[in-house]
Amino acid sequence: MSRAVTLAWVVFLFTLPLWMDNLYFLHVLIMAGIFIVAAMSLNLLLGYTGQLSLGHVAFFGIGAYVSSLCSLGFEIHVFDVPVGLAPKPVWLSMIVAVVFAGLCGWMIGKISFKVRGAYFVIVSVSFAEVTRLVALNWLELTQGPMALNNIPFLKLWLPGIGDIDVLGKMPNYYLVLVVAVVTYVIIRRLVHSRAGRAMIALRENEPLATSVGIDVTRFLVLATVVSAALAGLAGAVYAQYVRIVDPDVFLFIYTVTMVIMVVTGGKGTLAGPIVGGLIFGILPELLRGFEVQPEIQWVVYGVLMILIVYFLPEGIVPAVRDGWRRVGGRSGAPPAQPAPATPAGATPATAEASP
Amino acid sequence: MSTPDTLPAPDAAATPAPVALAVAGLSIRFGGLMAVEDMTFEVREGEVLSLIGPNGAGKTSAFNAITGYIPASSGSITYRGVPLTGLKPDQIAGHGVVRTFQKTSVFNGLPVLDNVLIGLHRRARQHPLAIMLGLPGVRRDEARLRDLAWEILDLVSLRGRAGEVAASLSYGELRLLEVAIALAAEPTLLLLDEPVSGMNPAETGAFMALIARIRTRGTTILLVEHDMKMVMGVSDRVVCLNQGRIIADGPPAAIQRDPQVIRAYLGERYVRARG
Amino acid sequence: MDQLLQHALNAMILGGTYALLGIGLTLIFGIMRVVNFTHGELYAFGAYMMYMWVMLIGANFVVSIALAVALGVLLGAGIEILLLRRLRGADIDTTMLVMIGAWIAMQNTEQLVWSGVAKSIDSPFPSAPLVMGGVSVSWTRLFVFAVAVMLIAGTWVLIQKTRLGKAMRATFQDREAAALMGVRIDRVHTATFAIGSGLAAAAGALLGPVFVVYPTIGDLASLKAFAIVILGGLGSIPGATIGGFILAFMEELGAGYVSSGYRDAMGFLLIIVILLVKPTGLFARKERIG
Amino acid sequence: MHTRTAKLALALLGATLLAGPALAQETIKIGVTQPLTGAFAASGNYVAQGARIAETEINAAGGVLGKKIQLVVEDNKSNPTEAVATVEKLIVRDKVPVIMGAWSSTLTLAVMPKLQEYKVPMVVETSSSGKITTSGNPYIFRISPTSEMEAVAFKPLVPKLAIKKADFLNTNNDFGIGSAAEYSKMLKAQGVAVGVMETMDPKATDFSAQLTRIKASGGDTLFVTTAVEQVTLILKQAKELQLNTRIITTGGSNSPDQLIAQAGDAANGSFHTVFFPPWFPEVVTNPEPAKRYMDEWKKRGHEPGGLTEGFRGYDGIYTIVEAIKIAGKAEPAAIKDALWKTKVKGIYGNIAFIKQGPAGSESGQNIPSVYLVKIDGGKVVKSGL
Repeated sequence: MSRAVTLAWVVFLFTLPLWMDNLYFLHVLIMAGIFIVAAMSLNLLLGYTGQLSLGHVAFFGIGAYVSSLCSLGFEIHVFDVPVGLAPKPVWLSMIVAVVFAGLCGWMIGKISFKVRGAYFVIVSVSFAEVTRLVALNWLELTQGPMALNNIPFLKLWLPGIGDIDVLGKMPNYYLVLVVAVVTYVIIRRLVHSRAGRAMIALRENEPLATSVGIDVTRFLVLATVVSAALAGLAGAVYAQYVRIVDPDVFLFIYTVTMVIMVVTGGKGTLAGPIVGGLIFGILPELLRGFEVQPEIQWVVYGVLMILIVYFLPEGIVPAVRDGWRRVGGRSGAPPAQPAPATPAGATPATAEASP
Repeated sequence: MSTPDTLPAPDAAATPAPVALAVAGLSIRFGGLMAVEDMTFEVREGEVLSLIGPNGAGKTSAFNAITGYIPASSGSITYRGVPLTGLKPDQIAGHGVVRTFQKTSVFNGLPVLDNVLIGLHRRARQHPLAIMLGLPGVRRDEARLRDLAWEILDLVSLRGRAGEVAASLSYGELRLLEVAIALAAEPTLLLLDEPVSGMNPAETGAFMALIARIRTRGTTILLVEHDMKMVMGVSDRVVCLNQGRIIADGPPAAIQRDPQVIRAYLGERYVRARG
Repeated sequence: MDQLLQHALNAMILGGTYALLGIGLTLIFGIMRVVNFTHGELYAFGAYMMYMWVMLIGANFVVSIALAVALGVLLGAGIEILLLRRLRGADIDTTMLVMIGAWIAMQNTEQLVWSGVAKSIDSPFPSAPLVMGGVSVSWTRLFVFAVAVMLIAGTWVLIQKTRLGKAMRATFQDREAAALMGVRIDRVHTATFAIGSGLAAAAGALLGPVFVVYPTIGDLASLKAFAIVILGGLGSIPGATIGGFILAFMEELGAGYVSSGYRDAMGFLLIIVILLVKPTGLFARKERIG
Repeated sequence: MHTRTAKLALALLGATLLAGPALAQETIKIGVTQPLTGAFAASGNYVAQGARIAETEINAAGGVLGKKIQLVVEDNKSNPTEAVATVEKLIVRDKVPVIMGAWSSTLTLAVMPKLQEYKVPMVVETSSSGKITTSGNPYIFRISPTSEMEAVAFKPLVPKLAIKKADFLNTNNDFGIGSAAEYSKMLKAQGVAVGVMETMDPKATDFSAQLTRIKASGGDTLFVTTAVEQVTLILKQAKELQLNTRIITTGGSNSPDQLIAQAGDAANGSFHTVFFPPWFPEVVTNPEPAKRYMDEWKKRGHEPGGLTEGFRGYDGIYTIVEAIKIAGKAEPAAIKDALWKTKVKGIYGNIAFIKQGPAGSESGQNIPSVYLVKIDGGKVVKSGL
């Protein structure tokens, strides 16, 4: 049953551009899809390991910049010695971007898990801000506020189809869809494995986790690396789609957008970021019909976020699932995935405090 | 039931087995407070050794130092010839030394089966890249782990609750689950910190039977416990601590008769436990 | 030499307001363990209130500052009672998410009310600066510095000498023990958040006339306040004060002699380095507040 | 994915699809992308206000091709990526056949590839970077002057002002860097020494470090290129630091009235290049539209300081509507061709486009007038040069 619906859902998504001629809506879906990939990657850290990383946009932006710079080529001067890179094919640039973002994740993970809690949050925010300021000020490399423009688009060769220019809405839609499915599968596999269980264990009860031989740092770093690499992938896809990147891609507000998507949908659930991403990716377009100013939209988001923490602390997905189980849709069967009954770190005190 | 352990279960602790864990001159200081002072004892392969002593005697501190949760101020801790001092808890677990906690500690939000699967961490053979690529070896390994998990749940009689969220278990069941998680980590030395405190007599009885089953697997057990019926019932040897120092060391029968132990600690409590 | 002196003077004056921001946040963070993302919005709120009173209503400059601070205190108390009280005892992530929500809502409300166009606030002081040899400083900035120093001193006295301050210090040390001793934790928390917010609003009200006011000024203010708190150590008022000045000096000298573009990066680099080298901050005495 | 989740998401998607496109309208839509928020918000809003005045006037006069025009104004938030998004929206969602925008050079440069992708022409009302019309984008028609034109127009004033050593302070974007490059080139050719060239982030508000260095450089003239928000702060902070050099702002987005209002006597003695001097409208080529625009601006209660900026939007819309009239239909290709033939008696002067850039894919460039004014005693006066 569940499998059939998933299949129908996938078929629906894959055939959508064939019968949907509203290009703008496709554009909205592409952007939502890119953010969903980023949100899924954040969920690995935020939802599964329970580390509130508020610098996640740094990896997204690094992915976008590295991929753009590789595909555009650049020349910089290190102590007056020119160092340059000739333009590389976009597919290669995107791979470089993923690897580079992963490396940054490894580095940040290695150094920043020395501190936890509030301090970790602040380190992660600071890291994102530093990357933004570098992108803003290293004019020679990044063009600063002038942005990297005219970023080449992806050219692919597919068996049976031949060469494809990933330009315009339809090819990009499929690119994003494939990337999203791949991301989903990778995270799903990870979560249902030894590594994912170790991450969840750290979130649920760190002393107990270490007592059975789980190496805290190793799995936090692993989560950060995978999460950063996937966010970098989202950034690279983003760059080749919008074909312009400027330092504002590192703005804190984008991290917040991802966090809202994850928290609303349900952190630590596989479907949470997708549901959250669809809601917050498409909602603005629905609200547009009512001539709502963007500021009001954001005020609504902010209030919504507070309300969700109070009344739906687990997010929509677990709430819907529990509601379903309660009315008897399913009884007895354990959840197919190790989804937490409480959000990361939520102590019973939270539940008591919620009205 | 197959166990990977090769050591035979000792029949009565009469035959001297080789030393498994050696604690020598262990001292633990918190600021100005001496929690443990110059503690020396040994645990032999395959035996059940109980640490007893009044509250604040330093039992849990010793536990924490052995398993790497707090640093020892001085002294040495050696397991099967490997010095454990300075190692992190997960590394110590890697040497087969696994503990439970005094305050009930499970993965509350997760199903019982998943709790045990997490405990099986050390037995899993899955490389991160293989996981993400979805290699068949990972799937086979997962199936193997699930079989192991069911086996352990059978051992602690929690098979029927496998799908329940841990938080919904009864107190006695939670304490069994804790042991199941620890057992999953394949200990050769299992440290149990007051496992039956708060249990009713029937639950305690069941737990004593469980310990008997565990030791047939060849697992050495170091027990901290207040319940004297349990201590006297399952231990091969008892070490009594008072104010951070060892005041007696011997088989249960001898400890029961030791005047120092009776005076310092045991007398009144033991009488009550019997009554 | 004049150039260095001028940079140093600029840093001194900026440092005073940074210290205000930092002290406000260190109290909240230290006593309540709330990572307060609305801190910068209170800074912006103070600046906009200043704009409203001075430019729209035409109130006296000094009175306007007092009004802006008072309104900041009220708003802070309101946020605490409305949003945080019911989350008492919740973990740090939960309160942080609520504060992020509040931050977004507040910033966009500001944008809605005041539009995205930057506002400037007139100062009543003569625009001719005070010249001392090769260096000069405007009267407005001198005034700002003086008020900042007064507010810092006032906060110090409040924490050290009053009953409320004693209760705050007790709560910082050990919340349970303080509650057992009869300290009303709810009140302490409300007061702490209100005072911290008032100080942030004061910083905004003081710097508003020096720079310009626009809806997102709070973002950098928040982040800089975090840098100062980490620099000075949790809950330490002298630490936050010194931290504020250190940050200002680093920014000013970095901008003057390295590159003005990386001015704002100084704080973040500082955070990262300090947390890696000495996570408790430079001046932390974990056991006490004050 | 879970069944419920999937259903929920499907329902959401369905709802969005049903929301559907708006009904076809009997108006001709003209897209406008301007920075209504962010670093350039003041200028962007003025341009949009000027455009609205033109919209009202044109519709009052019966519109064009028998239809009313309708401006679709999108906020590009002073950010290049957002600017691209607004153009995407305007073309794909609102199906506008022509666009006016995007104020800052960086924003304009950012959207140019999109224009080429969708083959939609854009009238550029403010941007000054030379790159815009020389990069071979045939969909660009610029009515504002380039930095180079401005620098050339300024050349005769160099000896009159007796500039010996000049310093620069400009935003680190295409507008600022382009302007500083053109002016310094021109000045060097005139034998003027160039001291320090300082840059700033378009969002920065504290320039004490840069100004302290400029003071140490000891030039007699400081050329400042940025939008009015930063100019205000720079004038104030320069005064605080006793920086006594002559300050000249370039780029025409300096709104001298606003400077007087917000910087007070710190603005006295500064020079400003503007492309429309509302203080002496009699000097412009076409005083009639200038007067009409100024009257309406006043009537609507807009900021007087915005007059030097708002006319750009006013002229831009008139230029577009004239092109639509010549094209005879509101279609991108026809409008693009018509723009080459368009002649408008505007406030910028007699607007017409000459070809710039690589042969075969030239962009259109207008040649407007440049004025230099001075603020003296709290009033804007002719520079007297």
